[in-house]
Parts: sequence; structure tokens; C-alpha cells
Amino acid sequence: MINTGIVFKKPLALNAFLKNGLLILLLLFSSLSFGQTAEAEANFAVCKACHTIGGGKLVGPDLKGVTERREEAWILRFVKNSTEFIQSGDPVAKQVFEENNSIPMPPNNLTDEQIKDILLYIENGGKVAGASEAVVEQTPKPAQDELESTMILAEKKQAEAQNLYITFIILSVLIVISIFDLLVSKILKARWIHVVIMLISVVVIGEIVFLESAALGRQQYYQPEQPIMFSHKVHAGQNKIDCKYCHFTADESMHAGIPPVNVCMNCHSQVKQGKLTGTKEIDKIYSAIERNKPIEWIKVHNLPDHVYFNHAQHVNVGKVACAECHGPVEKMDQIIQVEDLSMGWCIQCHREKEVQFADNKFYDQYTKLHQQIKSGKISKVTVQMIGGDECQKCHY
Amino acid sequence: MKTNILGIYEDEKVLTDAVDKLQAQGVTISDVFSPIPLHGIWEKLNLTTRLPLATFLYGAFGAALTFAFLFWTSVVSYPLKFGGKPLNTLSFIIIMFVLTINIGTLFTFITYFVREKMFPGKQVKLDVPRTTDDQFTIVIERPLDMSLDEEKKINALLKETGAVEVIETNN
Amino acid sequence: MYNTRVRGILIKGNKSFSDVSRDIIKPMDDKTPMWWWVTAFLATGALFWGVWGFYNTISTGIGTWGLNNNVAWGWAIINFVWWIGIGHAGTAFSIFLLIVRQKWRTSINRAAEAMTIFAVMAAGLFPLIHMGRIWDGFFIFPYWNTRGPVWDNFNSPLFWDVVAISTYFMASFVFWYMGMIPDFATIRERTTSAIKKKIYGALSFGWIGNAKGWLRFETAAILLGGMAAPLVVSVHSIVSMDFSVSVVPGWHTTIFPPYFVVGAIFSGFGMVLTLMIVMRKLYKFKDYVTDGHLDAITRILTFMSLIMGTAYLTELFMAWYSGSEYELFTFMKNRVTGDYKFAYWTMLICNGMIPQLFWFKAVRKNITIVFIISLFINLGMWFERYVIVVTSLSKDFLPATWATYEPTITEIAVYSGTIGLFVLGVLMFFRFVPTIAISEVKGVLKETSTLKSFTDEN
Amino acid sequence: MEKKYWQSLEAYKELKKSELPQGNEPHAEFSIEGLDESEIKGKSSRRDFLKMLGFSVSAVALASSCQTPIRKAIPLLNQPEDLIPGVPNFYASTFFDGIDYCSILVKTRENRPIKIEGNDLSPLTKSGTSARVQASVLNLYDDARLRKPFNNGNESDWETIDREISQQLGGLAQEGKSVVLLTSTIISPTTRKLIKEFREIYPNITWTTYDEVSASAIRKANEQNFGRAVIPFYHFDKATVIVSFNADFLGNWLLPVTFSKQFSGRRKLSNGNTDMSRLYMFESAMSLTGSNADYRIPIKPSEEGLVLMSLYNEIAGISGATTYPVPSHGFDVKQAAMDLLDNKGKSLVVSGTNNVNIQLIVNAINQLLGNYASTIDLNKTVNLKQGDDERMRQLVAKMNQGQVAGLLMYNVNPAYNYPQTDVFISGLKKVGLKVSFAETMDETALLCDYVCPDNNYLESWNDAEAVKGYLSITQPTIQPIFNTRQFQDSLMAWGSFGGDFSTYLEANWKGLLSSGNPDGKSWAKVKHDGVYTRKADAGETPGFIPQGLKLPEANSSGVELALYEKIGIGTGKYSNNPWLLEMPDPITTATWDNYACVSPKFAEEHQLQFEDVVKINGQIELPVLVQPGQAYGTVSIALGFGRTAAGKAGNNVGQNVYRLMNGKNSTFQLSGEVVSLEKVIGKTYPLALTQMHHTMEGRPIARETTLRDFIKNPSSGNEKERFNEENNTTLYQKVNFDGIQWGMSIDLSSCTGCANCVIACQAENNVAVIGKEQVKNRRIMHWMRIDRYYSEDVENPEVFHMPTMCQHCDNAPCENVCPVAATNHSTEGLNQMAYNRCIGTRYCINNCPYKVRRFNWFEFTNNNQFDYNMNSELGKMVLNPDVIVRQRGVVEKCSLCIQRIQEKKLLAKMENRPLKEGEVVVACQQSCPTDAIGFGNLQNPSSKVSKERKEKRTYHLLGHLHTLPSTTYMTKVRNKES
Repeated sequence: MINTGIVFKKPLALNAFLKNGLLILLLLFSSLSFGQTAEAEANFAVCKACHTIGGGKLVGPDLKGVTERREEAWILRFVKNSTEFIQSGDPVAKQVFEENNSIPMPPNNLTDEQIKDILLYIENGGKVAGASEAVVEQTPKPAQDELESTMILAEKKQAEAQNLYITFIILSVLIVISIFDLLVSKILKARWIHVVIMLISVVVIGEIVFLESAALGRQQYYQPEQPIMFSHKVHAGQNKIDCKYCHFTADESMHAGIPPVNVCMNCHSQVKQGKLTGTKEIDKIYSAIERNKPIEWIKVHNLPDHVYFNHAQHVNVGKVACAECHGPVEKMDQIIQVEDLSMGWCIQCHREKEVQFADNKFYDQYTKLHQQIKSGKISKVTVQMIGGDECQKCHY
Repeated sequence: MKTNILGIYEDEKVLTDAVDKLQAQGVTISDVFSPIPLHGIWEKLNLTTRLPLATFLYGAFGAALTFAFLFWTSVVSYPLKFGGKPLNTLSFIIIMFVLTINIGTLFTFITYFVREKMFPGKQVKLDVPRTTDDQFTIVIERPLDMSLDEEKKINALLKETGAVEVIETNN
Repeated sequence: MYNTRVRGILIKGNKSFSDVSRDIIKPMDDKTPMWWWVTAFLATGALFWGVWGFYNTISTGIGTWGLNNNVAWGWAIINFVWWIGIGHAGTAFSIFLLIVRQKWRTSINRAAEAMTIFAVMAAGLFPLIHMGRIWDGFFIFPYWNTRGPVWDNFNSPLFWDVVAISTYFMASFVFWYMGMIPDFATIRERTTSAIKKKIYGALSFGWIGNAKGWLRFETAAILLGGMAAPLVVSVHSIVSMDFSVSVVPGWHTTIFPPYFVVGAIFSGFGMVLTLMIVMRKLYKFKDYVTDGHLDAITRILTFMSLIMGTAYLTELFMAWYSGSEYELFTFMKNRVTGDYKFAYWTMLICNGMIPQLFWFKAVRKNITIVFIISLFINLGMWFERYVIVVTSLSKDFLPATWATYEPTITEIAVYSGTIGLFVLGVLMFFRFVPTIAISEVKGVLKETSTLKSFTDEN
Repeated sequence: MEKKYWQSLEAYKELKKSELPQGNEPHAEFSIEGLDESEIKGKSSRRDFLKMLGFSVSAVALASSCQTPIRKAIPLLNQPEDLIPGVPNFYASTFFDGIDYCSILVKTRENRPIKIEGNDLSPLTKSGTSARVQASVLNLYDDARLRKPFNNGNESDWETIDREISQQLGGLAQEGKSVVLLTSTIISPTTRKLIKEFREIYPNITWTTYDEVSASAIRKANEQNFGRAVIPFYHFDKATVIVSFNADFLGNWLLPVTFSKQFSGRRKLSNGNTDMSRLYMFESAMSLTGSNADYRIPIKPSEEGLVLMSLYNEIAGISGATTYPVPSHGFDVKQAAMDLLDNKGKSLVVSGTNNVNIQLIVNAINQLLGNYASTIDLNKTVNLKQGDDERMRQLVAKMNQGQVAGLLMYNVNPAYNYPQTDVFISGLKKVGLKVSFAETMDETALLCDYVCPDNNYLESWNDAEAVKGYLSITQPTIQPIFNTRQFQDSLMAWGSFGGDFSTYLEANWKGLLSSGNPDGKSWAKVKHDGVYTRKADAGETPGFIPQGLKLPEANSSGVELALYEKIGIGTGKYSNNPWLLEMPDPITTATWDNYACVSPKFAEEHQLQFEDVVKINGQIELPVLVQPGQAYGTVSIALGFGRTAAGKAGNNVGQNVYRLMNGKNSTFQLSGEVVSLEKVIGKTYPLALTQMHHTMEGRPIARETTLRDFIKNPSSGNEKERFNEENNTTLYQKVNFDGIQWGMSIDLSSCTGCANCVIACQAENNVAVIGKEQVKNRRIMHWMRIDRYYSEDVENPEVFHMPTMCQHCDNAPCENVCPVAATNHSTEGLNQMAYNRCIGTRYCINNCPYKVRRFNWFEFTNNNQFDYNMNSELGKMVLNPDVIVRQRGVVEKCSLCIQRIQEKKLLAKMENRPLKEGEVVVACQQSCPTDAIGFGNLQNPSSKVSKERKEKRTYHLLGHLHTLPSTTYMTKVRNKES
């Protein structure tokens, strides 16, 4: 009934593992493909904020078949600086501009080659060359189901946490009543009933106290009100903006980074109205710029000071998907902490998670492990096997 | 409804002899109350206890449990290396030794009270309160159907063997 | 019965069973005497000073002590070992003497066991307070946690300590309490006060004293005693491993376990002697704690003292025999002739030499001298721990790190607090608990009283 | 403007990055001051506190207690491209404070300098630094720094100050009254050019350079001998025999980092090399160099001339040159003379005494030995110590005569360190316009009308030419934290130059780079590298003009005084730096004080004991420290203490002894004064030493051999190691490593004990400063200590310096005894310490035979009782965000810079490649000026540590305990006959 951090983790971790396996597979394919297209995919992440490939019109037009509709030179000019292009008096450009509610497309400083790569990527249907349809289309689905169930679980557990307090109070009252009856009122003659009630209550209360005190300082299901009603559901879910577009240092730094306002402005210099909140929330960005004051977000996922956590290690090297720790962010209007971020939770993953042992040349130096794999003694190398559960991997 | 005949003595030696005599006369002695343990009486009353066996089992259980715990934690659950020692170390012996005693003692203690049905605050009413001080009592069960003769005989026997007083109580 | 013949009469004054009950329970029924209040006042004062020491240590840090980078253990550990040593008397009396069938223990074992309980409580405070982060002290228990779960280091003698001392405390307490149950029943039946009847009635667990009850009681007592007997050896052996398992010269030696155990019993008997002389004087228990009892203790102490002396000499010999320059330095240069020679020679004289005076019957018979010597033993044993802890750490392997250690007022306060706690505990024991095991004394009373004519004739 | 930046030292892509914002108005999101006010509240002392700036986090404790505090994540409004929160940037720069020079890399995190590293591209310092350089980063975050310009003791603003000073300067120029610009040595060619131009605008300004410890005698002697008033460059790497008279070239003299590199490089014995230079040291006080000498002879200051002259006579006698009569003295210099003669042209004689006569004899000896153009380069001049004592005296005299109308003082503090402070102060009072550019309100600034605070060097643009032809660049690594302005910018403002100094510098450099630039280095490249070597024209060695030699006047009538600079505090510029104050002196191991060193024999004769107070000349009361190796009949006292206006840490620490300098000749000399010394009966003064026992008690701890024995038998002096290896047995299996096993190797032969590593480690690992009282209680927190042992003669001992830190034993005794598993062993061979698991039983400290574990006796952060950098919001900026600040009650110790290991491992993984040898560089190793510390992967057979481990000199400290340390030491080899 209570999250012990261990009992519940098993199925979750298993799910996470299955889901990761698939995601890793996906990423494997993408890294195997041509470098250029991979870069194009990354670059297209910016475009994805307003465009789809065959997904219908968002802010800007659906880009499917755009290479057939327009000449390459035209596209190049438009992409580089659309406003300039429109003002130069190109009729097609003007028409496109007006067709799309006169929302200008922000200028880019991409090179011609990069844009051409993106076009190639669009022609490919928004897939990296070489990746099969099946992998792209099918794999995310079960993963999403998993995430959805995680979400339900989270809500359920939140409710359970509420029940916990009620249980605690009821049991405490029970103890008091039974002591009273035992000593004073003596309604129940069979004393063993008192004893049994008290024993059970004490054990359960003890468990609640133990677990609650273990969870002290942890913030599972923490969901603070943010200064801006920023919806990850809209951005990451509906608009399918890549996590790393905004949290762009996750690949290279210990911090995933809260995006500075200029990142917001990449899109919101054009998108000035939200579907749900109108201009009210987006205006806060502009006001931050005007007042020259950064937005003070409330940090949701907090680790204690004595923990060193590096996003680059996990996201870039370990190829861990963001959702594995942060949950189905694309379904959250307001971010909620899904996992308890306890040490046990970290360690559990380190024990099960497979290292990119064959793919990363860094691991070449572990000759003994390589031999063991060769001789079939072990089938995979987990993080634990290269010291992933040691103190000074996280505490220094 | 039963009653008891109680023979009250003031000396352990006299009491011991009285028990012998009573038993020789075929009187069944149901219990003896005394302020000190009377080692000779137990055999005479055919009293035994399996407490030592229980203690042995607790100890064995304690040793096994301790080893299982130590092995599981240090080798299986979260193996950590300390000072170049193997994970499954000789140090376990010391902890096992102590915890065997610990578990044995604790459970023996608890078992004793469970078997004796003793607990803090238990109310008892002693027929002869001085049995906790300086008197000894022989308890002889008196079934309802016991004849008066027989009762008299027992009373006389008790007196004869040195009882300073013989009383009858309800139980 | 041979022991009685050798020992003479255990209980003097031709007591009947009810005399015994009355004599022993009398101090509990009397008005609380003046000396009790005075001592309790002093002890409370000491305790409060100790509370200040605790507060100071916890609120400011271990830095309030005189420790340094080299000598990281000081008074706290010295006093801890000292108290644990004293705490050995109870079990040694109850169990060792039970096993070797020394019936004279019956007059003393209750008090000795009580002393054990309070000494172990006092000792237990030191490992607590000497932790840098007492608020995280629960890490020491290998409980199921959400950190992995991460367990403890079962190689650490400190972990063994925790296990051993808590077991020892538990076993001692259980044994002590078991022994008191029939006595509480006696009080319950004797007392006229309704409150007392209620309290002691509750404490007596409903003891009636029937044959089966006595059988189980005796069996359980022997079982508990039998299990606690190895504890007497193991607890101080394990405490000694705090030192002998380490690499520090002066600590790293295999003689420590027996040496510590003997030392502990030695100091425990010393403290028992001190306490008994006080108790029999104050409570007029001379008939129960006879001169013969004291004589027996002094004889044991003489023997123990010889063992201690031998151990000290063995240490010196081993230091020389090992050929290790580090060992040689620690023993010969640092202890015998060096900066710490005062402590070393105090230890040697108090433990090894002064108790040898007990060879003389005149000394044994003079209770005042016995009392003074018993105090010397307590002092000597304290210095033994001081020598072991401080001298070894102060000058170990790398001379560059050598540092000296002096206690601060906070450490002294903490020590005095534990003394206050101990004394207060003992006072409570004197006041509210029969200080002599009534039923056990009664048990041996018969044997000795029947033999009275025999001894009197001789 | 484009600027390149360092990702880190090696193998980093040169990325074009935006310039750090310049100008004086602090950007809101960069200003530390701003954060000071709004974000950093409460007790946020730990890592989260450190995550600030680019990713600042603040915690607000809620009124309801059991709730976790809300933490805010505040992103930058506009994130500059080169700033990635959590990733360090390295900028090449230069440290120069008027005395010491060093080319450095500045490590910044979130635009906040946190660590100084050595620049390995520098041909002069070659990745070495000194302790003072390492500690200089803390000066940036000194609370004593002025936050605003001051006008007559009141806070002011730059406009007012500029207006008033320009007005007054203009007025004085019109009246033609004398205005003096008094500066420390300036080695910046651009600044010199600027000053020249400034003086063209104000022709009435004269420029005087002042060094508190000057070397003007060397310049004078060279002027007489060669017609050039220069300090030549010395090649200690080319010298086989070095004879030094009071020249502490490894510690303080001219370019100690450069000379240490040279000296130790010449004495490396790895890879079968058995060629080693020999050092003779004649000195009064035991100096760092003296402690590393193969032969050290204690002499009184009055005997220096005699001994030098005898040495000259010996050499001249054999070379057939003029000899001079010398009164008899008890020193035999024959061996030194023969050694020198055997190595003609490969030898070097130097003296640190600021006396022309002495320097003339030194020059004559070097000339006889043919050392010019080989070990002494007169064309490659050293630009340090340009101060001329005579001109300074004249200036002070003029000031007292009222002939000076204005005084602009840059980087000098004569009110503290002029030998006759009272004369200077009385003169200063007669000066009309008094301007100071001091960074803090120091003794001199307090007496000035205007204080125009200079930027810290980490906030400034500058360049430096310490040695002719070897230039380097200083560039800002942080916005000016306070409303301060660079000295040069002030000059430009008052001279109405227009523009700022950075553009001026760039323009000057563009011109400089247009010629004599063989590699065609661009300005951007120069900024990237930090150093630039100009094509040097070979130049001819000028002819030697012989001068008649005479003995310097010497007074030997009483107790002779020899002042010296401490390795930590030096001349007192950084007297408010708690790191340096707490740095144990390499020789005495004393912290936080200066004291009177006397020899043991002298102490015995005068019944002086450690910590007894003596009165020097009836005025200065100092505690006595009995120093083995001190020349009998002399007393040595360190300069740089007794500051009264340094700041909270440095005020009234020790005594100011500048007034005891010898000014009898035209120069100010550190030695030569005769003082009275009387014991103050019954008064003692506690001294905080980190080591109280000075001998090894015959234990094989620091092992040594002589070069001769070493050539015969490479394992000589290290026989015990073989014995241990052969006789060690164990019940347990040897630890098995896979892939990575970190190891360290320390060459005792190279280590000079300069303590650079101690401060480097302190800066890297957030080691707390604990203050004098706690040091006295022997609780110093340094993870790395340098054990110093004496052997042999107590009056002139041989010295060992032995860096000791956690040895990372494979069979670590500390690990076994921790009950809560807070310390255990990693698969990479590291002895790990999990601070947050530690409950502080301190058992590990007891059981560590090396005693390298440290306990947090108190809370050293946010505690007013320890009012050092960790009790100040500003001071905490220096903390390394990758390393947690330890809580009270936990044990800490050297982690072998685990954060660096993890960082480089991650980098390798991200770049999909194996870890390279030499990639992970730990803090102590990085900036070691003698490369005594090696670190690497023992599983890699080609790594430096693996190779060194196979050498016969290698041993494990206390190896007989079978602790199997990962750190090994190499026997010290002394180049002496027996």
C-alpha cells in the first residue's frame, strides 16, 4: 500500500527497461545512418515548432512535398530570412505569408547545405535515411502506453499518499481506544483483541512513520505552480518539440538547463498567442525581456546537495530517455515529479541498465569484461559492473 | 467446582519429607508453593520443562538467520569492498556469535513468560501470601466427590507431617 | 557443600526467612535518609553538567573536545571502555560464580548486576556523543532503507561493538529482571501500601511461586546465565578488537582480548568492592555482605592483579620480541620512559602492585584499606585505557603527524555527567529495589544455618 | 572582436565564442552583487548554492517546517553561447602582482573564476605555478576589496573623481609642479607605453619604480661590469654546479617557478638518467632552496662577503687572476671552488643579497668561470625588480622637503613596507594630491585623498614581458565584481585618451605582432595561448669590464639579522589571503604568524625556548622559533606580517619588520643589520605549527641515497622495499582491476616542498580555513600536507620534503573499520569517502597509518567563529561547484580529484574514445613547478606511473603494513660525496 521504493520499483523498472531497449534501438538506428541527415533531424527540431511533415498545418504549413511545390532556390531564400524575402516583393512568398495568418517565420542562420539536408530529410518523410518505417511508427506506441500507465499510477499513488494520513489517524485513535478500554471502560472482555489491535496498529503506524521519514526531503509528486503557465503538453506533446531543443545543454553539461528567454523567443517572437491562455502567459516572456529580469521558475526535480548528477552522462553517453526519469512530460500541463529520486531508485537503474559497452570506444579498456562477454560468461554489462553503484560515482 | 486443601509448612526440609510421606500414602499433590526453589520437589511431582530445547532452537535459528542476513547484505544485495577483504568474511563469525546469544536470550525470556502466562500487571490472589516470604504450601486437590473421611485423612496426614496449618480454599 | 565449609558462614546473625525479607526490604520502607538526598543532589548536579557537555558537543561540534587530526579518540573512548569494564562485574558475579558454584555470590549479585546495567548505560552514552553527526547515528543499524538499500560494514569492530553491547545490555537486563520477579512478589505480598502493592504487583508479572513456576524460572535463569556467560568474554573481547584489529602500534596486538576481559572483570570487581563497602555500611547489611564476602573479592582481585601485571609485562616483551621499531617506540620510549610515563606507571602501580597488598591478611581485614585500594583499582584501570588510547595514537607511524592530546572542560563535563547518571541510577536502585536477592539468599540460608553449629564448634 | 576560449587544456576545439562583456556597467545577470542581494539568502552553503549564476538556485525555507524548501531555478535572460552552465571554461592569462610572474589558465564556472592552473604553453613557467599564484584567485573574492572609488575617505563615483583629479593634474601641470607616479615594477610593455604617453600629456610627471624587496644591486653591478643595468636570465637547467648565496631561487628570488622547473628538470633521474646538478647553498636562514641543497653551509650575513671572496680567490688563484686579501674565517670553500672549476661554463654562482660589492664579486666569479653567454644570458634580461632604491630614497627626501606636489601610487604600499615608514608618511602629508590605485583600503590608501580602486588582475586586461622576448597576456575572466576600474583605464581617463585600455592594448598588440612574429600568430591566437614569444635577436654578450673588488662593510658585533620572505605571504601583498596565512611554511611548518628564528645552539646559550617572546631592538616583540639550520648568532624574521589595514583575516597578524631592513648602503638590504635581542621574561606567545616532531626517529619514511650510491645500485637507500615485497604475505586474494586503476607517484628527489600543491588542492577541493587556534590544536584541514623531516646535524640538518595525502591503499585499514560503510574501495582503486554517509566515529582517522584523514571539527561554513572566505557570500564564490562543502562532523580526505577523473572520463565517453594517458590531471600535479607528482592509470603499462612504479627507487610508504597504497614515492637522491 505504501511506496517502499523497492517493492514498487520492480515492475516499473522492468517497464522502463523494456521501453529503454526500444528507444535505444531507435537511437541506434539513427546513429547508424548518415551523419548529415542526423544533423538535419536535429536542425529540423527547430522547424517542428511550427511545421509538420504530413501531419497537417500547425502554425506554418505542412511541409510534406514542399520540394515539389517550390523551387529549391526559393525555399533557401525563404528559410534564411522570410521577412526580407517577403518585403522584397516576391508574390509567392507574400501569398504564403498571408495564407498563414501573417505570422512571419523567424530568420535562420543555417547554411545552404544544411537547409538542403533538411529538405532531403523532409523528402524522406521526416525520417532519417535507413530507419525502417516499422521501427519509427510502432515502437513509440507501447512506450507511450507505458508512460500513460505510469501517469495513472502516479495519480493513484498521490491519492494513496492522502489515504496514508487518514490511516495513520484512524490507527492512532484505535490504539487510544483500546488502551482506554483495557484500563478503564473494560467493555471487551477478551483481552487478546486489544493486544491484536494494538500490535497491528503499532506495526502499521511504524511502517508509515518509517516510510514517511525516509521520504522526508524527497518530493515525489511535487507539482508547484510555475510563474508562467507553461504547458509541456502543448510544447512537447502537441507541437512535438524535442526536449533538447529547449533544454539544450543536457547533452554536454551536468545541467539540462532551464531555457533562457532568448530560446523562447525563437518561436515566440512570432507565436504571440496561445491556444488556451491567449496572450496572457506569453506576454510574461516579453515583460521579462523588457524588465531585463530572468523568469524565476520553480525547480521541480531537486536532488540533495551531496549528490552529483550529470545530465550529459545519462542523456548523451548512457542514452537514457528523458522520460525515464521525468515521466511522460508531454502529457503534463504542469510538470510533476513522477519518480521519488531516491538513492534506491538510482541504484536500481544502475544495477539493471546496460552500458553502451560495444558501441562506445571508451569501454575498450575493460579487457576482462570484454573477455567475459566473448566467452559467454555474461551477456551484458550493466552500469554496476563497471562500478556504477560505488559511492564516488555520485557523491564527491 | 473444586476446592483445594492446603498444608502450610515453615521449613523446606519438613516440607520435602512431607511430600514423600504424602505420596507414599497415595495422595496426589497437585502443587507446592514456596519462597525459594525446591530442587528436590520437581522430580517428585514429575515436573519437566522443554525450555532448554526451545532455547537451543532459538539459538540455531538466530545463527542461521544472522548468517543469511549478513551474507545476503554483503554479497548479494549491495556488495562493497572494504580494505581488500573478501565479501564473505570471517568477521561474520563475531556477529553471528553475539546475535545467536541475543536472539536466544530474548526469545527464551519471552517464551518463559508466555508459557507461564505472566505479563506485567497480572493480578493474582495468593491463598497464603506468606509463601513468598517464609512459608511453604502443599496443595492437594479436593474433588467435589471426595469423601469427608478421605479429606480428614489428608488433613491428618498433613498435620502429621509437620504442617503448621491446614486450610481449605475454593478454586 | 564443600564451599560452605571452606568459606564459613555466608549469612550471619542466625536469620530466619522472614528476617531476611524484613532486613532487605526495610530500607525501601524507611524514610528516605539524608545521605541519599545529599548524594542524589550531587549526582544530579554532575548529571546536569554532563547535559551541558552534551549540549555543547552536539551544538558546536566535536571540536569542543581536545582531539586532533592524530588523536581522534580521547576521553570519550577511554571512559566508554572504563564503564564497560565496570559493567562486567554483574555478569561476572552472577554467571561466572554461578557456574563455578560460588554460593557467596547471592548477597552481592543483585547489586553487581544493577551496577552493570547503569555502567553499561553510562558507557553507551559515549559512542553516541562521540559521533560527529549524532543525528545520523541510526545509519549504524543495518535496517532496510531506500538508499539502495545500503547496509553497514560488518568488518568494523564498531559495528561489532554496537551488536555486542546492545546484546550485553539486553541480556544483563533480562537476567537482572528475572531475578527480581520473586522478590517483587514478596514485596507485593508484604507491603501495606496500596500504591506499592499496585506497582510491585505489576512489576512482579503475577508471580506466585508454585513448583512449575520455580522449575521454569530456574531453568530459564540457568539458560540465560549460560548464554550470558560467553558474553562476559565476548563483550570485552570485542571492545578490545576496536584496538587490536587496527594497525596502530600499541593497539595491534593479539593479547588484547584476554587482557581486556581480565581487566574488565578486575575493574568490575574493584567497583563492586567499592560499592559493597558503602552499601553494607549505609544499610547495615554486614550480616549479608560479611567480611568473608569482601575477603573473597579481595582474593580474586589479587589473582586478577597478577594476571594484569603479567599482561603488561607480556606487552613489553612482545614489543621487544617483535623487533618492530614502531612497537618498540610506543612501548619503551613513549610509555615506559617517554611523555606518557606518568600515566603508564600509575596504571602499573595501581593495577599490578597495590592490589598485591591483599596478600596480607591484615590488609584484607581492614575494610578502610580495602576500600582505598578498591578506589586505586578504579583509577588504575582508567589510566590503563588512557595509556592504550592516547599514547598509541599520539605517536604512531609518521613522526610528522605526532600530536598531543589534552581533554577540555566539555569532555570532563560529559564524563562527570555519566558518573552522575551512574550514581543516580544506583541510588534509585538502593531506594526502590531490593538490593540483595531475597529468594536467593533464602536459598543458601538453609545450608549455612544448618551448618552453623558445625562452624561454631570449630 | 573575436575571442577563443579554452574548453580545457588539451585537445580542445578552438571555438569562436562571443567576447566576455566588457565595460563598467555590470550586466544584471552577471553581477555577483546583484545575486548577493536577491538570490543568495539563508544558509545555502552547499552545492546548490554553488550552482548559481548560469543556473542559479535559491532556497526559501517555508514557514511550515516539515516542507522541503522551494528552490528556484533562474536561467540567464540571454545565455551567451560560450557559457554552458556546469561546464568549465579555461582562459589563458597572466599573473603578475609587481613581484611574481606566472603564465596561467583561469578555470571559470558560470563565468566565475574558481581555480588557477599553470599554462603549459608558456616557455617560462611551463604549467607550473606557485602557492601565491594559486591563492590569488581568492583575492578576487576578498571582502576587503573596495567597492567604489573613495574621495577623502568618502564613497564617491568615477565621474566626480575623474573630474577632480583631471582638474588638479591639469593645474599642477600648468604650474609645472612635480608630480610623481610611484609604481611597483611594471613589466607590461603596453602599460609602459601608456605611461610614457600619459607623461607626454602631463610632462611634470616623473615615474619612480619601487620594490619593497629590491634587486637593484644586481642591476648596478651589471652596469659597472657590462655597461647594462639589467638583471640577466639565469639558466639553472644548464648549470651542473650551482653555488647560491642567500638567493632563494626556488622560493622567492626573481622567477621561482621558472627556476624550479629548470632546476628540477636538470635533476630528474628517471629513464636511466644519472646526470644531476649539484647545489651549494650559503645562507643564514634556512630557505626553501637551502633545504633542497646538496651542500648547505650556514653563514652569518657578515660572513657572506668573506666566503664569496675566498671562493673568488680559490678560483682566481687557479685561473691566474688577481686575488684579494681576505680576513680568516672558518669556512672551507675548496670543494665548491673545485666543483665550479671542473664545470667551467656549466656552472652558476648567484647571490640574493642586495649589495653591489657582493654582486660585483659574484659577477667576477661567473666571468672567471666563463658562465656568461652559457648559464647567464645578458641579452635575455629579466624585467622584474626594476625598482631603484636610491631613487626611492630621493623621492621620500623630496616629499619631506615639500617638493612633490602630487603622488600617484599604483600597486605600492610604502606606508606599510618602506623601511622608514614614519619618514615616508611625514613626507606624504606634505604632498598635495595623493592618489592611490589600491584594490583594498591599505595602509597607504588610507592616507590618500583619492582612492581609485584597481580591478583585480582577473578582471583586467594587461600584458607582461617578464623576460625579454617572452610576452604574455592578461585577460579578464569575469566582469568587474565591484565598481572598480583598471589603473590603466584611470590613466586613460585622466589623460583624455578616449577609448579604453582593452582597445589600446589590442591596437598596441596588432602593431607588435606585425613584425618579428615568425609563426604569424594572430591576436586571437595570442589570446588563446596566453603567451607569445617574440623573435629574439641573438645579440652579443657585452664585454666584461673588470672592477676592483672589495668586501662589503659588515657589522658582526652582535646578533645579526637576516630578514626573509615566507613562501606563503612573501612581501605582504596578500596578507589578507586566509589560504596563504594558513599555509604551513615549508621549513618551519608555522602558520598565521612570523617569529624570530634562532639556531638551537644560540637558543640554548640564551635560554630561549620555542614560543618564548623576545624583544628585537627593544621595540618588536616576537615569539622564538628554534630553527635547525639557522646560522649561529643570527636571527631571521619573515617580512609581510603586521599589516594593520589588510582586511579581517590579515590585520595584526605577526609583526611588521620592514623597519629592520638594512639601509646603510645605497640599497635596502634584507640582511646586515645588527639587532639586540632580549628575552621578555615570563611571556610566551603561541605559535601554530602543523608539525611538532622533526626527525624520522630512524624510520624508513622519507628514503634517501646519494647520487654515487644510486649509480652503483639504483635501489640503494630503498632496500627495505625489496624486503617488504618478498616477505609480505596475505590471507586474501590480490585485488583485481579491470581497465582502470588510478595511481600516483611522487618523486622525492624532485619535490622542493614549495607548497604549491597544498594551495592548489585547497582551491580545487573547497578545503576549509580553520584559523590559528585550530591549527594550534593540530586540526588543519589540508588534504595534502608536506611533511618535513630533518636528519643529521641539528645545527645544519639535511631536509626532506614529503608530500603526503591519502595513499588510496588497496588494503586500506580505514575502510575496514568504518561501521557505516562510508568509506570503501572502488573498482578503479580509489579509496572512496561518502561524506553524507559518514557519522563521524573517527575510527578511520585512528586507523590510517598515514594520518591523512581530516575531520570537520566544527561547521566551517557560515560560522562567524571561522570568519574566513567560507563565511562570506563573496568569498564562497571561489568554491568549486563540483565538490561539495563538507558538513560538520564528517571525515574528509584526498579523493585523487575524483571530480576531475569523472569529468575526463565523461569527456572521453562523449567523444567515443578511450581515456588517454595524461588526460586526467589532478590539481596538485597540474601546477607542480617541479613535476614531482605523477598520476595515471596503472593498468595502462605505458603510463608514466606504471613506468615509474617499476623503477628501483620506488617504494610504498609504510609498505611493511601491507596496505598496498596506490601512491608510491621515489627515493630522494642527493648529489653529494657521502
